[in-house]
Amino acid sequence: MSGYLTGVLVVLAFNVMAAYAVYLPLAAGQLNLGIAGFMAIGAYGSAFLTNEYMWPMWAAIPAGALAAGLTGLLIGLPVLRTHGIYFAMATFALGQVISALFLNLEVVGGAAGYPVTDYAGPNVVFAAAAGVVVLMLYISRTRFALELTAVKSDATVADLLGVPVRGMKVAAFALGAMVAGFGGALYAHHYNFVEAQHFNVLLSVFTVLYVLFGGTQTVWGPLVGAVFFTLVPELLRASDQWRYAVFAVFIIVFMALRPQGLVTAALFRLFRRRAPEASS
Amino acid sequence: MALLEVSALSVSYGRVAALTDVSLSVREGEIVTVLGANGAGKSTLLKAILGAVPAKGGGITFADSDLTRAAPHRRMAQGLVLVPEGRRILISLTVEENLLLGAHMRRDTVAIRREMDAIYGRFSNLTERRHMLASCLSGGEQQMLAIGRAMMAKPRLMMLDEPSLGLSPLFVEKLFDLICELNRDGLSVLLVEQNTGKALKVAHAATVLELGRVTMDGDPKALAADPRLQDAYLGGANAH
Amino acid sequence: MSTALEISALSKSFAGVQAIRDLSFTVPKGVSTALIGPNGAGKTTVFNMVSGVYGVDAGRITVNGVDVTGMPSRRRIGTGVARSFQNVRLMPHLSVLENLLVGQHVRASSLAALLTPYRLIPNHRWKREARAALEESGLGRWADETVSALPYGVRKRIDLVRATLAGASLLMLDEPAAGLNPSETNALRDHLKALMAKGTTLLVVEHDMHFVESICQNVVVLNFGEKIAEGPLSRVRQDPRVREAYIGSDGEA
Amino acid sequence: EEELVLGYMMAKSGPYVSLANTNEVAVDMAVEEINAKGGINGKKIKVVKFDTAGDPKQATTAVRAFAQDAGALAIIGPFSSSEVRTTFPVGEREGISQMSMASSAPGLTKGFTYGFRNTTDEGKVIDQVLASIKDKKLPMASGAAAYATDDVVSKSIGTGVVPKMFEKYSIPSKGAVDFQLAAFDLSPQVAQLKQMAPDVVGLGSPPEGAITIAKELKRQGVSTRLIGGTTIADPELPKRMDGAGETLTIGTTFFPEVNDKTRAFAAEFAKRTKAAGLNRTDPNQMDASVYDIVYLYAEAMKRAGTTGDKAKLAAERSAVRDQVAKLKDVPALEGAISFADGDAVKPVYILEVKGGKWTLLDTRMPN
Amino acid sequence: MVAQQIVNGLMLGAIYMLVAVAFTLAIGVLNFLNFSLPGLFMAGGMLAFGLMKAGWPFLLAAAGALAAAAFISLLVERFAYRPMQGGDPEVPLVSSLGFLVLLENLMLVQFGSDQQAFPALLPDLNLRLGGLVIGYAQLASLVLSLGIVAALSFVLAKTAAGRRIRTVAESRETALLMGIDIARLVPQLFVASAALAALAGILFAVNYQQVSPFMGEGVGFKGVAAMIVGGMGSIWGAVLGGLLIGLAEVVSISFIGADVVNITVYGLLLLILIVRPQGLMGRAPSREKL
Ligand SMILES: Nc1ncnc2c1ncn2[C@@H]1O[C@H](COP(=O)(O)OP(=O)(O)OP(=O)(O)O)[C@@H](O)[C@H]1O
Ligand SMILES: Nc1ncnc2c1ncn2[C@@H]1O[C@H](COP(=O)(O)OP(=O)(O)OP(=O)(O)O)[C@@H](O)[C@H]1O
Ligand SMILES: [Mg+2]
Ligand SMILES: [Mg+2]
Repeated sequence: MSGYLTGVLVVLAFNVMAAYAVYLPLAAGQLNLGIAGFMAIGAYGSAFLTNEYMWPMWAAIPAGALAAGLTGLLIGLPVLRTHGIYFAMATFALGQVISALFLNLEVVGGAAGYPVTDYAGPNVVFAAAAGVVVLMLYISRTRFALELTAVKSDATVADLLGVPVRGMKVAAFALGAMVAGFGGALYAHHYNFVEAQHFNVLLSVFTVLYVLFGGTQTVWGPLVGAVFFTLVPELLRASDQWRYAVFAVFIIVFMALRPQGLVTAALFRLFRRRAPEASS
Repeated sequence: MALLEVSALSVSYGRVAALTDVSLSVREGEIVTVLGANGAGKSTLLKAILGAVPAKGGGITFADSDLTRAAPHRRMAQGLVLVPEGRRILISLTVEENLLLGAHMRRDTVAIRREMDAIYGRFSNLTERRHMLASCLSGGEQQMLAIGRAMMAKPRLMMLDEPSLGLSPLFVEKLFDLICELNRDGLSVLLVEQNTGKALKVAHAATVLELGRVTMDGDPKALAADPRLQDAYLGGANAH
Repeated sequence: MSTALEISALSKSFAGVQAIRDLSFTVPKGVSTALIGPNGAGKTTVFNMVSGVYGVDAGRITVNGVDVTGMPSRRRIGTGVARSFQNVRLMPHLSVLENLLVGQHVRASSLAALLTPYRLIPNHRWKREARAALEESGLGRWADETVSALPYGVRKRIDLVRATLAGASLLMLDEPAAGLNPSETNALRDHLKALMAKGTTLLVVEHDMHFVESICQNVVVLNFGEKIAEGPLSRVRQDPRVREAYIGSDGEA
Repeated sequence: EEELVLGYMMAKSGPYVSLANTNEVAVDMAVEEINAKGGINGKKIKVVKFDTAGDPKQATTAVRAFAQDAGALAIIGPFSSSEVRTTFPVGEREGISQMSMASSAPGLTKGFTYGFRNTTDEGKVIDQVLASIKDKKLPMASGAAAYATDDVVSKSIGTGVVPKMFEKYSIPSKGAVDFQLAAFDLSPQVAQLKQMAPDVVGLGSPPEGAITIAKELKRQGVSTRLIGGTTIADPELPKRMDGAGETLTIGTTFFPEVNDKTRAFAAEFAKRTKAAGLNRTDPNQMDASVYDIVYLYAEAMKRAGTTGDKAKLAAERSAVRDQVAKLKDVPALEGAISFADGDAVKPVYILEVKGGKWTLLDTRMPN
Repeated sequence: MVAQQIVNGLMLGAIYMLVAVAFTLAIGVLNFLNFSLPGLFMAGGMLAFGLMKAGWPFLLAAAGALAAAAFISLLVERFAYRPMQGGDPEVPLVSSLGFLVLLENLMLVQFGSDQQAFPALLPDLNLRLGGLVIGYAQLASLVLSLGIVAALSFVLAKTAAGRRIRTVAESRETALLMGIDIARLVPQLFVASAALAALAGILFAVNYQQVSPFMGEGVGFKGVAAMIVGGMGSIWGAVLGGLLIGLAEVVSISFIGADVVNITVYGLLLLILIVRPQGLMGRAPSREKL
């Protein structure tokens, strides 16, 4: 594989992990605009363990993910009192606070950033992203995923049917946080450097952007969205200074044509119906 | 000359035809009822007359002006109003604001106030709750509000889509009394009802829709006696 | 005879409006009961309090011998009470079958159940059960449809099947026949009768007296949040207070 | 025919475009000049370019692409400190030199054998600024610091460099105020400075912050001398300050009015940028730095006898690296350049804003 | 000193307030979290700057910028809002953000990434009260903003037009059945909220004498925060929120330091949301009636 392709695919892998971190709570109707904060927790947490306590990477990375998940769990409880856009803004604020805290935390370098010694190569990153995708595919086949959709669709009725709405939401939020932390931890060890400024609002917002762009109705949407958002700017490299302007026009036009995202449930049904027809 | 003239109206949702060549007319001061099974296209007909769904073919004239292509607000300005299926109360507005919304095209503030008081007089349930959010109302109270709101527009022709749904038997009676009373005061009515028996009793003319087409129309007394209608729509209701 | 639902001295007011006032009645097991009364009498409010959507101001609610008065709403279905909604509330993003699967939650709520990839397992027990319930009520052909595309009458009955899949012994139905045409009403009646035959007790709010007559043995009449009459419909119907407040002069609906 | 390939990481889009989008002109200029004189060791220099948009992730992709796909001998760039932090480890693994033209955060080359910077540590720059002020007997009886907290270089200037230098020059410090990079309203900070009333304010900030603070100082009627390092060295700064910021004093590594060579460079640069339709036609220090980087690599390749033979790529890359590290007093546009611990050592020009223009106050060599 | 900082906080808050009101119009009424608003804020400032550079007098340039912002907002309505009707509420976020990215990059291409100096309209326009320095421009914009906001809130709460707007806010379809001319009302609202955002951008440029292609992001997010603190859909809530956020920012800078600004400002937001999930002046979502 060429160096260029490796570099691009690594970026894609990180974007895919971030996308699923956003997707999971979104499947239960929660728009997490603070995903970068959880990535930061995973990144700094695991880097701290490998740098200062000489933990091996294979233990430090899951530990970072766990730390992010745990934070999600603890913070999810009060934050999930809010709904809709209020929830989105609460997570947004949370992300800002977390990254501001790291920016001021001198034990991990503060504003100067935190170099990381251990290195996770491209193959590790690819494997991790594939792992996340498989996990998500699995989850999407379970009752857990079904009930998340039910909660999103009609929380009142779900509650009356006995579904623990709050539990489901907290679980989805914490799991999403964990996936984000996992991606962040790998990020730290692949790029060998973390700085709080990287984990900013725009990262969170853009991740949400490509998840919605890909579509949230099926588990494939985030993957497609991440691919689109990683590769199209590369394809537009030639257009130079107009690159991002053209890209923005792309987004607007695509969304106007496919408001529910590129991949929709209806699209899937269409394929499923076509398939047996074709085989018969 | 009829007040409302619908001629050869066709409407479709995507590729599904909901109405095909439907013609119907309502004369000034008349109550006309439209009957039909679930999904026959009754609500679609009313919405098309209001302009909330576009006509694919045919024409609509109201009070001598061709409204086939006009937007709903233009038609309402001419004196059309709809009490929609499912009430469509605005739950983030108070009861009173809902009523005032009905009069949003009018400028005669004093008359609006007076009519609103008359409506409160008629629907006492609403009076106590006038400054509460409409979300608090019971199903039936919401239906009252929807009718009150339509009256506030001071229409020439009121279209009602299943107004008795969810109302208690006593209130259904009151509702039909109200419709007749308004009609006596000069209001023309186009009524869609599940309660076929009652509707035929008050109507001056009736039209039956089946799968989006007119299959019968004419005098309600005659239709009520028609065995085909008996089987199809009066079924259980008249067996007793 | 044990009781399916016992309501005693229940009160509820909203922003100063007394919606329910010192209401008591019982629904014995196997005796399907109708709750009737004029608009705004408080019928839906009673349902909301039993299912836990609203808390009570005073009084006690017992379902199948379990006091549910202070119980969180999501746990009440576990005591055997399920409900339908005045405005049908199916989850529009899910297929019919998936809606039913959500209804099974009470009986499949362990962590293991939540994490079983049932969609990967052909003919998994849950899917089988849900399909069977649909077939039984004659709705089998709709199983894989998206809910929002279905006729109103069908949606109302799916709502019903979903409630039964929770294994409830007491079903509360809020105006089940409203908006249905005669043939749909008949189908619904048959469906309910079949459920009753299997031991389900119904508590029905309904304005169609013929419908009430055909399935309910007992009737409770509310007016302004208070009980004004109780007994078999034929007797209650003669009560002058009921006639005045609810049924009206011609005595028929 | 073989060429000597250099990779070039540009920041032509993204947050640094205004500082960086003219760099390409300077690079092309240097390469054309060298090739016109017959190239190096008889081979032409060829530059392959990659726009990183100032993004560390894209920058590592660029290094991988240069090292694995393009067969580059060395890399010009990356631009920013954030990029340096992620690309130096990659360059070290791939065994290819990089030389940054803009990153000036302290200590970035530490621990890397393939990482170089043609920039000067802000500590050394500000040291020379204060020395110059002292020489010229300008008021410096008390001082204060003002810095951006969320930028590595700015913060280290504000919290490290300035206090240390005040101590060195026995200037009593009245305190410090800080702000965020994106802050537009510095009235609270200036209100605090007004109370402190220092003679000099040590600034750790990019040009934007300097402009905002200078304007606010003027608005609140505070007069004090602002001093700073290369982070503020924008040729257009006096114009952008719109009348504020008189007596602002900074140290930088490039000034067009130093000698004939710099004047000639500035003239040619102006011609080319105008032709390319760029907004700014005055060269900034990064333009000069990147121009010199091409010459520095050329010199190193000459000394290493680099052939561009793909078969010997790895060996030639490390030879280039060894020669760069040993460069001493190479006559260049910015003055004589040497390398110590991966960072360039070169003259510092002390500039002052007078009458809405930069004027040269002093030229000094850090020791 | 403290008095000066409070004045500074209120002046800053006035800018946030206008942006917050623009957002509240968009989300409270149209249920559309319109992320093109920070872009329109920026476009207001940048275009006014560009036109003045081209020789237009200030008032004309400001009018031109407002008109351009209104036009762009109509495009947003057409391409980001209209096609999304009936979808999930978070979906239009994507294309409105697309507009933000587009606007930023267009300005970037046109003007570069530098912060540009916005000309001072009159030299040293400051009111000096004892030790206090208050910019006339700031004072004027505070008064102007409050005036606009008061008028807006009166229209929404008390007039037939306001009821129409609130009807659309609740349900477009019902609004259509009520005879509300949605095809006209919705674009009008887009124009109104764009005008507010762009006006805020122009006032920003005048007050702080600077513009840049990225100026919308920071202020935009603070504006959303202000709206949420105040309670979505509540105009006076947005005012309160804007002033609160401005004060919190300035006070924490002057008493703790700029590095904690994000912690205090967003910490405050988080805290308020946890304690009062509907914002300070927002209506608690009534438990749904079944
Ligand atoms: N928005 C829509 N999109 C697609 N099809 C629709 C839509 N609304 C109605 N239909 C279809 O059009 C046909 C007529 O529907 P309509 O609601 O007018 O019937 P109706 O006679 O009012 O029935 P009901 O008695 O149930 O109210 C039905 O087949 C229905 O499924
Ligand atoms: N959440 C609420 N807030 C305020 N008032 C309420 C609320 N819910 C119900 N009410 C009031 O309580 C009374 C009883 O309402 P309820 O919905 O129980 O009536 P109902 O008997 O079901 O009537 P219908 O037959 O019309 O559905 C009504 O007057 C209603 O306005
Ligand atoms: Mg209908
Ligand atoms: Mg009810």
